[in-house]
Formats: sequence, structure tokens, C-alpha cells
Amino acid sequence: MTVKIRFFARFRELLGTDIVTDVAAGTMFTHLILTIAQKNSAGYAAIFDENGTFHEFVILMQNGRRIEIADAAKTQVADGDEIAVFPPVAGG
Amino acid sequence: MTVKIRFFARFRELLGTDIVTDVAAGTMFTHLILTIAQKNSAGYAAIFDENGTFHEFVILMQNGRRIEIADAAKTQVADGDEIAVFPPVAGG
Amino acid sequence: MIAIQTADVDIGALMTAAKKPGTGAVIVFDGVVRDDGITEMELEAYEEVAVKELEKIADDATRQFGLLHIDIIHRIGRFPVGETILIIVVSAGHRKEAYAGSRFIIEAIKAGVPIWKKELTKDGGRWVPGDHGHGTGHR
Amino acid sequence: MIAIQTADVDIGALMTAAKKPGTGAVIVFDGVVRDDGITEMELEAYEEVAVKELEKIADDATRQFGLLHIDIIHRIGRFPVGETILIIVVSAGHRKEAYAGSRFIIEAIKAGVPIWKKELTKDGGRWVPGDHGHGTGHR
Repeated sequence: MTVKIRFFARFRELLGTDIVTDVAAGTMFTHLILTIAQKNSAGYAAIFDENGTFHEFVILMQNGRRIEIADAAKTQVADGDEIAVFPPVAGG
Repeated sequence: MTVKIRFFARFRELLGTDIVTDVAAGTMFTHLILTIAQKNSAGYAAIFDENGTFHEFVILMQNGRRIEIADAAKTQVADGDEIAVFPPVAGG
Repeated sequence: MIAIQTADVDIGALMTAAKKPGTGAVIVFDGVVRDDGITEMELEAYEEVAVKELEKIADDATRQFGLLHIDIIHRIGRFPVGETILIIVVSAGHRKEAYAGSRFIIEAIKAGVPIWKKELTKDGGRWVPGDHGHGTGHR
Repeated sequence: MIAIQTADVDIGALMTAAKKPGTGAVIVFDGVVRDDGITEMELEAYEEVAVKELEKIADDATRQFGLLHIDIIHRIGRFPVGETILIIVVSAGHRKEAYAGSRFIIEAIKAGVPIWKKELTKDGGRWVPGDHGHGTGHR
């Protein structure tokens, strides 16, 4: 199955965006992003702390709905999902 | 000597405006307006109470500067003065 | 620009001109003749005094809120429902000052500038009551 | 009209359209690229989600403040100093609701809509820090 990962702002600059990737059934949200982020150490450090936990300010979405960091490690991604990971917003 | 009296809004409708009138030297503000207002009883009643005192909401100006009601009876008008009498403002 | 005038206002041009160096926020207040069962609104001013009061309010607002630009244009004459009767444009570095400055100006106008409004209906008219005990703000 | 777009905004047309029956006050907030020693500002949005959040904010504001009309247009792309990046137009029967509604909308946008700004300087750029711990307002 495939999912699309969208990073924004600083995370996009470090890791790219609109990354379509094949994932195994049962893959968890956090695991997916850890895997993708590992391709760039600055990108990884921007999103995760040294224990592989999301920094508390990172915002996660699955198909436009907010996922809490505490839930992401046990949240499965599904075929066709749009996963978004971004820093605090600063519009207006 | 001559002075100009300007009424505004409801007072203008009842008494007219830009009234240029001859006055004797030493004429007081209140006395001048009492005299002018007497030509129309509704205009008089709009500005003065039954004792010939300005209603507390009436605003008085002499050459663009505010005159307190308490001072008007002893404030002399001078040649060329512009005297204004108007109800509470309601712009905006 | 501070003015009492009959003519309509080109808000777009005012907003462009309001963007002085350092501007981060522009607030426009557009006061409109409201349909309270009326046919028209008639506005009258003691013009020379009203302009001076508006200039004083603009100076006070500039000082208190660090505004970078102010326009106040109050229209007089007779206007149908929906027509603009007052435009206030303010600019500031940040939104907080812009909102506060704009609000300060409209409240000061209502409290103390010699302008009056008459609501015209098919049966006649009615002067909008002012705020007793205030009168012109700057004595 | 709620939109995330690159194109500039015709504020005059929006203000005319905002004058729905019952309108007594229209407030426009025009957010501008401020000259903080930068050359340009670059704005990026998670568009589909941002539009939904803006629609939710407009609904909340309409309900809370009895607004008669709302436009929110947030621009994305790269803009020089002085350029408009956000326009909020609200109309209400009375000024109090119009000011409060406008302020509510801008604060909600800053707190919770997925839009980011990067200040570009001759030496590179810097992402404007967001408000930690808030994230998108509507979970």
C-alpha cells in the first residue's frame, strides 16, 4: 500500500514534501516518519529528540485530522493516507 | 457691535442659524441666547428650562471654545464673536 | 487626511497611502447608514470645530498608540441606507496598536465631535440622541 | 469568500459586497509585510486544511459576534515589503461586534491555521517562529 507524506516549512526544506512511499500493512505513524526522516540528519533532529520521540511542538495530521503525539506510535497508517508533519503555525 | 449665532441640529431647525445680530456692549452670553430663542417657544423650550437656565445637556461655544453653562451668564460677548449653541453630539 | 466632506471616499487609495515604512497592519473602519426602517440619514457638522477636534483626536491616537498614519473622513449631507458616512484608516507596526488606535478614534468621535445625525423616515425624521453630559471632548 | 491564494485582493470590491442588509460597520484588517530589515516574505500553507480551518473560524465568529459577512483571504507566495498578505473583512450591525469579530479572526488564524512565513534577507532566511503548544486550533 502507498501513503503520501507532506512536510511543511522548515521540515519541507530539510526533508522534501509530497513523498509517496510504499509501506507494509500495519505500519505505525511514528515509525513511518522516523524511517523517512532518517535520510537527513538535520531533518531528523528538527522533528525527533534523541529518544526518537517527536519534539513536543511538532504537529501531526492524518488525512487533515490532528493526531496527538502520544497516540502516533500506536496509530496505523492506511492505504491512500495523506500524512502531514509540520512545525508550529505562524500565519496571519 | 455684531455677533453671529450658530445653532445646530434640532436647535437649528427650530431657531435658524448664522444669525447676525447687533448687541449692546456688555451683553452676556446667556442673555443673548435667551433673547434670540424667545422668537420661537419650541426653540426656547428646547434650550432653556422654566427658570431661563440652559438645560444641562446644551453645549455652548464662543469662537470655537467651550463655555460652561455656569459661566455663561457672566461671560460677555464681543464684537465679531461666533457663538454656537447645540445639543449633544451624535456623529460617528 | 482629516476632513469633513460631502464627497465619497476612495478607500483603496487611502489604504495604499497608509502603508508608511514600518507598517505591519492597517485597519479600516467603514461606518455605514444602517437600515433601521429609515429612508435616508442626514448628517450635519459644525465644520470648523469638528475638523479641529478630529485633528486633536488623531494627534492623541498617534501619541498613545504609536500609529504611523491616520485618515479620518466624516461625510455630511444626505445618504441612503448602505452608504459610507465615516472612514477611519490607521496603520501601525503591529495589529494590537492598529485595532486599539482605530477603536480609540471612533469612540472619541462619538463622544466629542460636533456632528449630528437625523434619521429620515417616510413620516418625517428623528435626530439621533447624543451622549448627554459629554459634549465636545476637548474643552 | 474564504481563500488561500497568490493573487492580490480587490479590497474595494470586497467592502462593497460586505454591506449586507443591516450593516452599520465594516472593519478591514490588512496585514502587510513589515520592513524588519528583510527583502521579502515567503508564505506557505497546507492549503486544503488551512481553508477548512478558516471556514471553521468564520463560522465561529459569525455565531459568537452575529457578523453579517466575512471575507478571509490569506495570500501565499513571495512578497516584497509593503505588500498585503492577509485581508479580513467583517460586517456587523454595530461597531462593537465588528471590531471584536475581526480581532477574534486574526487571533484564531495566528493560533491555529497551518500557514508559515519565512523572512528573506540578503544573507538567507529565517522561519518566523510559531506559537508552541498551540498548533492547529481545531483538533
